[in-house]
Amino acid sequence: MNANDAPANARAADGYFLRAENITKVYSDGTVALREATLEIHPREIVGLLGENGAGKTTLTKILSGLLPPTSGRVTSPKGVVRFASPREALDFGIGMVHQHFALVGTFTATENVALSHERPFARIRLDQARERLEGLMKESGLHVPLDVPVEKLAVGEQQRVEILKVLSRGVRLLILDEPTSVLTPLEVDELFLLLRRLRDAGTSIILITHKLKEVQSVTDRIVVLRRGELVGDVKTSTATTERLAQLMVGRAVEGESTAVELSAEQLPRAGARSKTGSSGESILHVADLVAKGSTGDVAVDGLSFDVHAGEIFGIAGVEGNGQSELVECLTGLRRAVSGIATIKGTDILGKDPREIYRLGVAHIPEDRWRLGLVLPFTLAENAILGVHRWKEFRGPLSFMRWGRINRHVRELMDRFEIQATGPNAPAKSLSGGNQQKLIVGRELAKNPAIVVASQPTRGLDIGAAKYIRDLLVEMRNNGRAILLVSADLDEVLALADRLAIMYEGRFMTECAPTDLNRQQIGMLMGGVERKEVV
Amino acid sequence: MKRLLVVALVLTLGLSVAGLAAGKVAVVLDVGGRGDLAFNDMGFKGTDQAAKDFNLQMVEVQCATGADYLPNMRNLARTGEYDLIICVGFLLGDALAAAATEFPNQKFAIIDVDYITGPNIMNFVFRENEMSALVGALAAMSAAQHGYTTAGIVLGIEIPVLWHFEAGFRFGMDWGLKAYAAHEGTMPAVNLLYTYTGTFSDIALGKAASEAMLAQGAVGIYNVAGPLGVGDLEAVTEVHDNAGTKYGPPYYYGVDADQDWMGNGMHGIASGMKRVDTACYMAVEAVVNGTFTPGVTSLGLAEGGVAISKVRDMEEFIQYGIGAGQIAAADAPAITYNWVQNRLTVADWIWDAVALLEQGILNNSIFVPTASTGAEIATVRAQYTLGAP
Amino acid sequence: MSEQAGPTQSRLLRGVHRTVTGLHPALESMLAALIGLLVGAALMYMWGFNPWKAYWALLRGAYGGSYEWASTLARATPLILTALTFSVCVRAGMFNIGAEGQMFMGAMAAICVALFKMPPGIHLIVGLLFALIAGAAWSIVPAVLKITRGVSEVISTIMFNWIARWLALYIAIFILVDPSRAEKTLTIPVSARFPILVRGTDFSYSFFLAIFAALVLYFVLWHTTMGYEVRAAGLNPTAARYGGIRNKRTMIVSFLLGGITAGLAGATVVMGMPPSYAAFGGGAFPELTNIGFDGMAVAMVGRNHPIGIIVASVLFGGLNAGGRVMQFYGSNPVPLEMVRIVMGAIVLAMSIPELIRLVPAIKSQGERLIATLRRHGRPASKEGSA
Amino acid sequence: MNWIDLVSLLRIALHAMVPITLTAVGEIVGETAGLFNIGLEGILLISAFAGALGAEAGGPVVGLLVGMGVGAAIGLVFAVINTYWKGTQMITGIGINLFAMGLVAFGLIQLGAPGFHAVPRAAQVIKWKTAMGAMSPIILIALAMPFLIHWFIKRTRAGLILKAAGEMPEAADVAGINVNKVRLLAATFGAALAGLGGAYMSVAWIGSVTKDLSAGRGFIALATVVFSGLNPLLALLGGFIFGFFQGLAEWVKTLPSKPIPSQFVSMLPYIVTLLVVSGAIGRVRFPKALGEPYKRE
Repeated sequence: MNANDAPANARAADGYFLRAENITKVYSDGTVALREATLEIHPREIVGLLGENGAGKTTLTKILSGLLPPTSGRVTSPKGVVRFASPREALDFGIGMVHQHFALVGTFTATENVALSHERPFARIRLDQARERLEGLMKESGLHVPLDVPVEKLAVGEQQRVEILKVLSRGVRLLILDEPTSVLTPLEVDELFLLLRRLRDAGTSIILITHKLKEVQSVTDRIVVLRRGELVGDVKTSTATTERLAQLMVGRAVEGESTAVELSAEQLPRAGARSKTGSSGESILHVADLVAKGSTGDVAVDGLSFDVHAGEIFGIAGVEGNGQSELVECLTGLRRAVSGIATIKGTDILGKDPREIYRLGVAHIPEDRWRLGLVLPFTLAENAILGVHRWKEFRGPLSFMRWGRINRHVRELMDRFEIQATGPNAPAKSLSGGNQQKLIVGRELAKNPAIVVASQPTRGLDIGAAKYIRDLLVEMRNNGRAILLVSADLDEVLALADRLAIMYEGRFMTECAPTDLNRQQIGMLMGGVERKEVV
Repeated sequence: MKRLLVVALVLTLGLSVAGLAAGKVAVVLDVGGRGDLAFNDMGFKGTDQAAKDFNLQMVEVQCATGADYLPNMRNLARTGEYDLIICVGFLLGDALAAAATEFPNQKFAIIDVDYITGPNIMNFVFRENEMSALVGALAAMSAAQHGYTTAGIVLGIEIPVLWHFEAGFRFGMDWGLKAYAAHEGTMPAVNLLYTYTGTFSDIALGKAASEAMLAQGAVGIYNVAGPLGVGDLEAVTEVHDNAGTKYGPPYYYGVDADQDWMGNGMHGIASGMKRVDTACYMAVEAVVNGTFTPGVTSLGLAEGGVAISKVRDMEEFIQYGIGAGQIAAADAPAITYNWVQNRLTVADWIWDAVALLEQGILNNSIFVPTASTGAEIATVRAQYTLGAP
Repeated sequence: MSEQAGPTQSRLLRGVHRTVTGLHPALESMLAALIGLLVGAALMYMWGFNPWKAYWALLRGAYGGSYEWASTLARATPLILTALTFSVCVRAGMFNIGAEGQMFMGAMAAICVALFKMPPGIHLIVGLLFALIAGAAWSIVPAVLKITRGVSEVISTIMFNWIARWLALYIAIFILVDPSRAEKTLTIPVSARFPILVRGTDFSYSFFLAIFAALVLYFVLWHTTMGYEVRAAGLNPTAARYGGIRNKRTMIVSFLLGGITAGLAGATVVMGMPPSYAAFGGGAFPELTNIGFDGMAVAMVGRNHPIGIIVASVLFGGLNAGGRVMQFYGSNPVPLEMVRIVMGAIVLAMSIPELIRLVPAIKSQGERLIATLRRHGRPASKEGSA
Repeated sequence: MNWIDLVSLLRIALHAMVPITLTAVGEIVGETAGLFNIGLEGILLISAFAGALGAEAGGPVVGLLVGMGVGAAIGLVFAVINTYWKGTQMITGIGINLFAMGLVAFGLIQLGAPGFHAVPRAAQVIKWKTAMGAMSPIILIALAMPFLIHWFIKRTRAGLILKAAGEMPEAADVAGINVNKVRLLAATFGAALAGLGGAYMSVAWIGSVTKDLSAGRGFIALATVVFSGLNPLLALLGGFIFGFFQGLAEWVKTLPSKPIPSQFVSMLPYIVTLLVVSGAIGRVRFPKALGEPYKRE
């Protein structure tokens, strides 16, 4: 451990709130998520918990909030050792956590969701009382949500507020937020940070989990960095530099990048950068007046029109949940459009099923690789042919599978896309997230597609794997493919796209070159501010 | 020395004969198994009784599915230890035919089957139509006596054996109504309600069917579906309990065994007995006495193979029920008393008329039709419509 | 030190883990069987029977010799087929409880060949075709109801079992009835029967049909694109849809395959089981009843894998065949019903995943304790090194 | 059929409704919490058997209580396997059914009268005398229970917790609710109701136990649950519909004129159930986590 990063426990003497000592967590599958992590939380402070995916941030907070037991190590308070057998005990102690996936019952209203976490199971529900309390709390905290609508009908930002209200209503003294900003617009992020500061000043401790350096620097008092399950840094925010934090977090210099972890348009390698021919290529994907409904029946895609040309990356940025998923699903045959036109090289694709659309030269990197992209219990080989399993190459007479050729193909994929696995017969679930994504990307790119629809292609990947996949997309673009890139990561879109659109509530707020707008303007557009007001 | 040896030898032989059972009999039951208080239990009862009387060891073999029939017979016959294997039920017929050919030295007997020929098989069939006619006559006349408009039979699955019952009952009702008309001067209108529930095991259906019939004014329910009778009797008892009546209609008519003792003898007025036990006993007896005669034995009223229950049957079955732990010995007098009281609710001349019919059948002056095929039962139904359009 | 030991050790552990997980399914099935037998033994003991004698009789009656093996395999034959029905639908992600009804329909269709005269062999094949078509047709309705109306296949197949029972009763009593013996249907003519393989037993060539069906299904599921699609849709329907697989089609395919095997199961009973070669409407089909349900148990113990099913069917066939012997063995023989208790207990045990972990649970608790103790000792040395 | 016949038919239907409704309502409680128990058939059978024994030992009330207790005990086994041991609910249920079939048949043999056991009149629940015919008081329980459960699920905090455990166990867990415990209680309670239904069959309805007493009623109850969409009041209706059509089928079959073969009449309740289920399914929404064991990791 480096002396510079020694715990900044200046206030250690004057009473901490909670201390995690030498926490180790080994999951039942053998994954070591945490190694001997020690962390102290003081009253009235916002601690940023920084780290890459899989660094152990969530595991640590789950242990603190009673959701998981540590394999070894202990949690203490000034009064002695505390053990939480369940989240309830942690709540009773004053620790509440807002998860990345909200712990809300979708069919319940906000009031019911809040009422759920209160005492006396066999009492009549006094929703009126719960409501009263909630209204008081809303006034106090400045958080406002509709109380009588099932929360699954609320926007994501609102759901998060319900979640925070729920925890606050229990009177917590330590609030843990797991990646709270990933689903918010920049404006909503500002509001959230304001709230956090207010709560801190009122006496609450806060742990903020994030991997975004700028956020963590703007709001926290102290930053704790985790890497691969180990606590590698504990620094005061005021003394930490971005470079230092990034280095702690990554532990190595990312190839092609100097120090920064966050991508920005300036920092992305320009090698073979924007193709000058880009937008002059032929239109591969043509979309006009496309309307589609979301799962809840609301209009999710509201009359979109755009073209994606050969040799360009068309990026769609925006906060998640603004219709991007539905758009991609329409274009890949997973969802029926209500109206509009979508063609690939002139062939109508609306109403066709995925198999027919793939035949037109579409590759699809789905946003959710566990739900959509892979059949986890299947082997690497079985997953590598998902979607192309009916190709003549892999399918013999009587529809017999040509395992020999399939395995050869898989080995090629493994070589070409650097997929680390024991062999073609390794179950896909045994692969790491990065390798799983490489498998998907490799499989899709091997289709030799005319257009790649890539949805959140680097989400949840470590920096190395993310960069690898971004490079692949650029390479495909340079080879004359059309690429539709949908990403909630604004930096990624800014860095890769030749043209971009900002999506908000099913519409494009603007369609422009990445250099036309600055980040603040884009942020406002993502938050629904009209372009004419922005520019 | 030599004499001593002989004595010892004789002693050992004698001892072994006395100590061990002289032989073994097996009874193979069909998938219905024991506990129907009727057919299968009767098969068990008769064999059990014979085994006790002749000092034999008895083995009971159940079949979980139809696939077990033949293997069970083979398993038993292969041991060569059994003096007789009794197969209870027509479902075992094909299996027995095969087993009897494979094991020509093994003696078999089968109930309700008349088509298996072979030197080692006794077939027993019953003329169920004969005693069913008596029950039918009783039901029709007592319905007329008490002003009821219908009489009901709840049958199991539509099979030839059950057609015998139905045909006999139809004839009996018709005969009874005519007898009533002859006695009282007016022709009563008593219709027949009958149903094939399609099950021998869902007693709730038996109850539902009986309830439907009772609601339509049935004077009683004749159970021709083994275990379903439990549901029939429950329905009858419920009507009495609800009306606060003790004896009288509606009645329950038992089947195969004398089931009159069931429900404390309150409502079971008479049973159409099919003495499967007698047949089994006869078979064992024949083997023990060395009078085993292959072929078909048809048992009717004349042979005592079927009968309508009488006092001595009641006594026999109460004793058997006590032995099997189904009746508490202390209850026996009350059961008999109830039964007698219940029987008194039917006019004496009706009992006499039933006896007359029995006599007529016995001396062949009255012929009871039967039915073994779909066409035959259709003919009987057309002849004795009993209210059907 | 631990730095060096770590990777080697974990690689070794992983290797061991892989071997164990490879054997896991088989081991767990065996453990479940053992638990079932123990539960049965406990109950027998409770009721005053001698479990050892009973199981000894059962074991001898099931596997004691060639006659016993033949009886066991004969009993296993239809179970293999109905187990395949259940398992192929589970592989597609659905619970098809309808093997019973589909089997009834298959049996009725097979009996239809008694109406025709044909050369031997062809006659048999025609009967099998009838049966598999009827089984498939009966299974297609629940599949269609699921696709078009969203009706849970669990519910619809249960309802269809009942409807099939009544329909089969009607057919057996009024349409295909043997005019001379109304309690049973027409008898399958010799030309359409499976010949007996071992004289003096029920073991007929229909066993090979069952084995053949299991092998075919194995190849279909693991070596054809159709099977690949079925399995993908069963494991992850969303991913399957993404992969261009039409889930409705895989549902239909799996129900069809299931219906075919169930129909064949019905056919093996009426065409391959001596001596009747007919169905007994008069006894509500004692020869067919429960084969569909018992097949589900076989499928579970066989881990829904065709080869596993063949092995499991030997266990269940043996339980049934041995149970016959058990009930007349000794002076206080155990009734046949015990077999079903044992089967139920086996299936109950099978429903516990990672069953095998329950056994060493105590051991692992102990290990965890030791590990915790060791770790608590470690920080001291760390401080020392720093 | 005149109106007196109709009243009699209604009486038959009400009695037939009881085990189905009680079992279905119990299953609704379990399914609301996320556990799908296909072993209801077995629970009905075993509790009918145990209830009969209990009634003979201690009177009808004891019989009903023993039935409930045995039902609850099986529910507990089911629940333990499927909460703490993360079992496969469908398979556990099938195992329960198989086990029950064997155990009851075996138990009846051990009682000395294989296949059948009558419950003495004195040990049976006394039926009320009405102009309609004898009525079992348990009908009232079956009529009241759905309303009670409906109120419980809709209006109490425990109901809220129950729904949360089935819809989003993660949320319940975070809210400090022990999901496994809730599910355990729900499944045990649900099975206890099925146990009451089973004991009703032997102690208050038919007055005896056979090895095939349940005769598929557990499965009908499952179909009723699907039809109800987890609404106890609709389960009451569903149970009545099945009871009515089964009674009607038996009634029609007794009539002297038989225009339709009885086998087709017997299909009626199943076809009606199937039709109702396929007609009603559009608006049914089941808990998201139904059938899924809850795992924290």
